[in-house]
Amino acid sequence: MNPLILTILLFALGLGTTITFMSSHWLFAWMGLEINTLAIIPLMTQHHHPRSTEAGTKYFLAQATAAAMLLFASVTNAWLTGQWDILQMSHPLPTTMITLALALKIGLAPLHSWLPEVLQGLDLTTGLILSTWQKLAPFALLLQINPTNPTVLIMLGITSTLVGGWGGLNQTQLRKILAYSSIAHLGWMALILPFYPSLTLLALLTYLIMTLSTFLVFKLNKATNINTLAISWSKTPIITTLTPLLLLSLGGLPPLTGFMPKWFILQELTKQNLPLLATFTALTALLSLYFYLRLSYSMTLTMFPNNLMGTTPWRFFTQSTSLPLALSISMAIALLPLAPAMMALLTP
Amino acid sequence: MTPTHFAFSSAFMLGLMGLAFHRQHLLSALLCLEGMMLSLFIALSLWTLQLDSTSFSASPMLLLAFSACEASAGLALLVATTRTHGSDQLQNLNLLQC
Amino acid sequence: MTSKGGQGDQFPIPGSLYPSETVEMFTRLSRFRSAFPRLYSRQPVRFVSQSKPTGAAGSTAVTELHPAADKAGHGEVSQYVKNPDYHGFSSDPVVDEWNMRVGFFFGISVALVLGATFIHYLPDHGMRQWARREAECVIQQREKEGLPLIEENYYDPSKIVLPSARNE
Amino acid sequence: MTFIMYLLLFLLILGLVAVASNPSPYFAALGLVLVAGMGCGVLVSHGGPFLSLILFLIYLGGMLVVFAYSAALAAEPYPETWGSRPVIMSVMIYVLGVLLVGGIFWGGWYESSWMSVDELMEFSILRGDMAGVAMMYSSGGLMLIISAWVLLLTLFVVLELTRGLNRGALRAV
Amino acid sequence: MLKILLPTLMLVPTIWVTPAKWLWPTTLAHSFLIALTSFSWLKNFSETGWMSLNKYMATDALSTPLLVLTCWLLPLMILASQNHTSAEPINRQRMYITLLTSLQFFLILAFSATEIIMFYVMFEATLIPTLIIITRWGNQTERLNAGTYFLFYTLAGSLPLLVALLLLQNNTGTLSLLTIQFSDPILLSTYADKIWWAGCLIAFLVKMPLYGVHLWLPKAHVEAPIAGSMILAAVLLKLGGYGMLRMMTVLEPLTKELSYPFIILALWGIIMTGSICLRQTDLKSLIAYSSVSHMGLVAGGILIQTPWGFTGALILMIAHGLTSSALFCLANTNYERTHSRTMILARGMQMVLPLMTTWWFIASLANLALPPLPNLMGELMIITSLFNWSWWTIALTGTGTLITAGYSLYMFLMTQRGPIPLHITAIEPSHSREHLLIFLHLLPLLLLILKPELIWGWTF
Amino acid sequence: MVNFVALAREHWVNILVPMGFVIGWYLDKQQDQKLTAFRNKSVLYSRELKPGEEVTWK
Repeated sequence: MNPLILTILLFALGLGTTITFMSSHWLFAWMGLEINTLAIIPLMTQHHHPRSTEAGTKYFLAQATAAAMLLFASVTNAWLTGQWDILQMSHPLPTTMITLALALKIGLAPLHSWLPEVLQGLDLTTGLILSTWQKLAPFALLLQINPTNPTVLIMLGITSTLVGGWGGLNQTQLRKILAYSSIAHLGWMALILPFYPSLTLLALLTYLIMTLSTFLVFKLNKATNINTLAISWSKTPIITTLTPLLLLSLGGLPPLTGFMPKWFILQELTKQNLPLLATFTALTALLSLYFYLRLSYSMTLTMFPNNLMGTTPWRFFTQSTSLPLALSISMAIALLPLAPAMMALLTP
Repeated sequence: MTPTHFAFSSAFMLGLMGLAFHRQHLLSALLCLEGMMLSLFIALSLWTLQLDSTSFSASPMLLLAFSACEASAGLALLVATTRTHGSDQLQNLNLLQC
Repeated sequence: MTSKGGQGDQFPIPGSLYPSETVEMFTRLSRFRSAFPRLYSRQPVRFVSQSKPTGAAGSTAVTELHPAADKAGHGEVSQYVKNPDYHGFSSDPVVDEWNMRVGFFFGISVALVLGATFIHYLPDHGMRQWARREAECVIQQREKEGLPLIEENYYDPSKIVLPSARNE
Repeated sequence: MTFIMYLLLFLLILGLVAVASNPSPYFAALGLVLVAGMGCGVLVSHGGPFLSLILFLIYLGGMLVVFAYSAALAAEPYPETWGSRPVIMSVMIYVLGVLLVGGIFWGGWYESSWMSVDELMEFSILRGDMAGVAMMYSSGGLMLIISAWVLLLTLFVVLELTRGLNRGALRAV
Repeated sequence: MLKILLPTLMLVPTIWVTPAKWLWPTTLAHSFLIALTSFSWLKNFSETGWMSLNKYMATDALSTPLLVLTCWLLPLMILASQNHTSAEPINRQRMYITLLTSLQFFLILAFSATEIIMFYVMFEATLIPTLIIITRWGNQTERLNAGTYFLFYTLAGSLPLLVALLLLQNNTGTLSLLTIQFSDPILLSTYADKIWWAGCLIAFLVKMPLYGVHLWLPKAHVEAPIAGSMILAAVLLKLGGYGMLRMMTVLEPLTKELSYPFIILALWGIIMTGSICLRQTDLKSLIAYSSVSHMGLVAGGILIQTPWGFTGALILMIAHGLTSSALFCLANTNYERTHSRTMILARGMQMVLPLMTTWWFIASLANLALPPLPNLMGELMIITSLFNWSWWTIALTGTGTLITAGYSLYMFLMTQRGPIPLHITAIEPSHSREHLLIFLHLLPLLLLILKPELIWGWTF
Repeated sequence: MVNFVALAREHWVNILVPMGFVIGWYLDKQQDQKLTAFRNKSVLYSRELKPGEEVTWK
């Protein structure tokens, strides 16, 4: 791709999210989302491979539908209450519709089916953008509407954690696994959204960090399925050693960063007198943990029949800069002791 | 709920259902999407006209501009998928299924 | 169903260089071949004291999952042949000796002996003996004086200085 | 007037039914033309001739032509018309569904809602929607810039998407 | 507190910068020094029971013995795993010792936490190093299965615990171990409270493990490398017992009735797992099941909630920690020579390794609780308190003791006596390292006879 | 002398763990002072300071 066009597209990608962040008017927010969608499609299909084109088409259909639904909901809101302001949503019907539209946009179950397929068709860089940056704008909107009735979000959240855990169990493709992991994490965020939006932000932040480092690791290893992971230790031994920790952090095992949002979310849910929901959600996390564990098994914890000094296919001398990787991995593993600071940062 | 409100709401919903349930041609999906955008355009214009709001009457045109962009991007994707998959049948887009 | 990243990750099969009739055979052979570099590259590192490398090579190929098993027993030369004073620590006699000394010194002389001494001469654990002795003395004294064994005011109330209202 | 409005709205919905019932795109595009035409009518009768004109010129004249052209390229030997069985089934279902929902909401309708609000300005030349367009050009600077930027972006997007000389020409299937 | 914790942390850089040649002696020496320093915790003369306080950590009479046991286990693990890792690249050896050290670090934090949530976090934190040790350094491919079982049994038990703890925090406003026993007793009457009670205990009962949820333990023990088996048997199981002892004060009024099924299950488990041991062919599996049996006794002693029960549980935990760890080491010495855990394939060891037989003898006797040993003291205290609760328990505990004696002798006779099979005639003599290792297990056990108040716990 | 330098180069790492002990001991001490500082303030424990004695909570 021409670097000039790439620059323009990346700029538009940033612009779209920024517009959505800035806007207080639904039309303007919708415009930001549209710009975002338009800008990422050429990035997705830049290889003109059948798979990437297909992913682009599916993504386009899902996002355009979601955006149209969003706008329809806000028009309905305008017809019903005469209000275009994002923060002043009062009627339950448009609020619910907007919630559903945004759920479709970020891929919350049961509106999730596009996400694994689309992510599977992308290269890892675009996949990284899709599963991190593209979530920001919809979440900015989700955080601003305050739904009067938490049921929709709770149902979406529970279904997502369940589907995200369940769907990833049978996968061998890393990007699909990451997509399901994304669904599960988004479920946690949606679950806590009606009760404590700051925790949604916290969960989003930690999810972004962890996903960033996971994608960077896979990119470094050029790995897109589990089998490729199995020989990654002959390429970058240290990263391979750290990756199980990273994956278990995604799974939310205690001393790692991924435990922090889960802990706080469970605490808030018990505070809201929903211990059964909290227990159920906590147990669904085990489902996702299983496939993370499987990844770590094949990546690090089993010795592939291949020796370090023996038939190493090749050695990577990484040309890429490893500073982001180092930073994000260390953040994704060891941020738990900083939990109070992060909460202080994110609580308004 | 006024008849106009009902009309564009049901028009939008029909477009959405057509998009969701019938998946044969990519072009049909795009047409349904266009139908949705059209009903949105009508809705927005009618809202503006009924309130006689001057400052809002620009919004349908912005909407139209964006929906034109969307339509052209959709058609470009149609071209791209037709090139790679051989036809615009949506059931051909099955390379990424589980 | 499909993988995108399949290309390029395949290990190049050396058999494919040969004419097509023999390709299949050589592909099959190449699976064995991939084991060989592993074997001879491993020799200088691990089997220093080994006298029969070929026999050991066969066993490593089979027991890939037991690296430790290659080392001792099963037709291999034991460490004792090279170093009769083998202590089980290291194949290098000097390190072995030192390691043994360190282990015994720190384990027994320092940790056990010093530790046991320390624990033995600890001040009364949990003040239990003191409490016992104290209680017996107090009881004897009170019995001698004819007082009841315990009084209502265990502490003398006049000795307890309560904070006055001014300090509150 | 009321009758015409009902007719327009009914045809609007019917056109969407025609699109959504998934005939071959050839006919769906026709349905969309119907919808756009009815939309123009509705807008005019609500007192928005300028927006109606925009819809007619830009949407019908610009975009739908492209769509119709694309639909015409998709030459099927046996296209599904509204007469074929699955399509007529879905048409029935959709119409029934619309009637059902309409029946539910029937009660609260009132006739006067047809009249456009600015009845007295019916013959005025300076209409609200035109003034709004003028405002868009005079004071809606950021919006204009963004819209223009999006159109430019779309140009790049389309070029980038349809690039790829090694994939051959557009195929006629 | 920090004077142990910081050296443990500094052990990690030491491991990575030591010259490869001196890696094992250096870590061994330093870990012994740390263990020696940890004896200073045994100096206990505080009136409140809490010692070496700082903001997050403290020790009291209950946690001190377990802490010292943890610190003592690290050098022993280093000593034990020296042989089987020696074929690996040096960096993997370093990684291995680092994992063991991190395990000690987490365990110290877990046992000395003053906040139940901190205990919980560290309780879970020990899972990761243990998982890696089991699945990375285990021997068979079944180790992956074992790792999965290990992780998922524990987590499925402990995630409800987290929610239960958070509920407790909502109700009482604190989770500090220093003050929670002084907080107002919670009114517990509804069904939800009973579920909460179960949620508070099940995590620990899985970790103990209670009979019925014990399936992960034999797998993990059998598949783990020697250091993993040692730390698992010696300390990690005791996390469950420790947690239960701590939680019992909070759960007060409900435990009286609700604990019946668990006590019965624990006692029944003693007999069942003992019987499994009697027909076991796999040496490590036998020792693992014997652990389950002993832990059933500990669980019974804790659930009965008498001072004697608590004390007996603590004594038995410490004694069993040393004993079973020693037994695993002995099993490993056999395994390293015969490459088989099957007892029938490695009989008659007395003929070839006579001195080892002495160690086997002492360890077996310790396992079956020979009179002066602390094992007996613990078992007797628990059995007595159970008997005081209900006379019928003596049938179960008595049979259990009998079976314990039976399988301990069975294990000893199977491995040591009888004719020596022909295929293991060319066996290596035992190393000084192994003698040292077993000696360092058994001597503390013997010395504890002389000063048992160190492991008596709270109640005296 | 050279021998000593070589020895130091090879075994300097042994200083790390004792260093950790010393630092930990020092920090423990600090912590103790901090946690017992209340004694000087509380009415129950307070007493006349001896001449030259310092309060710990300064």
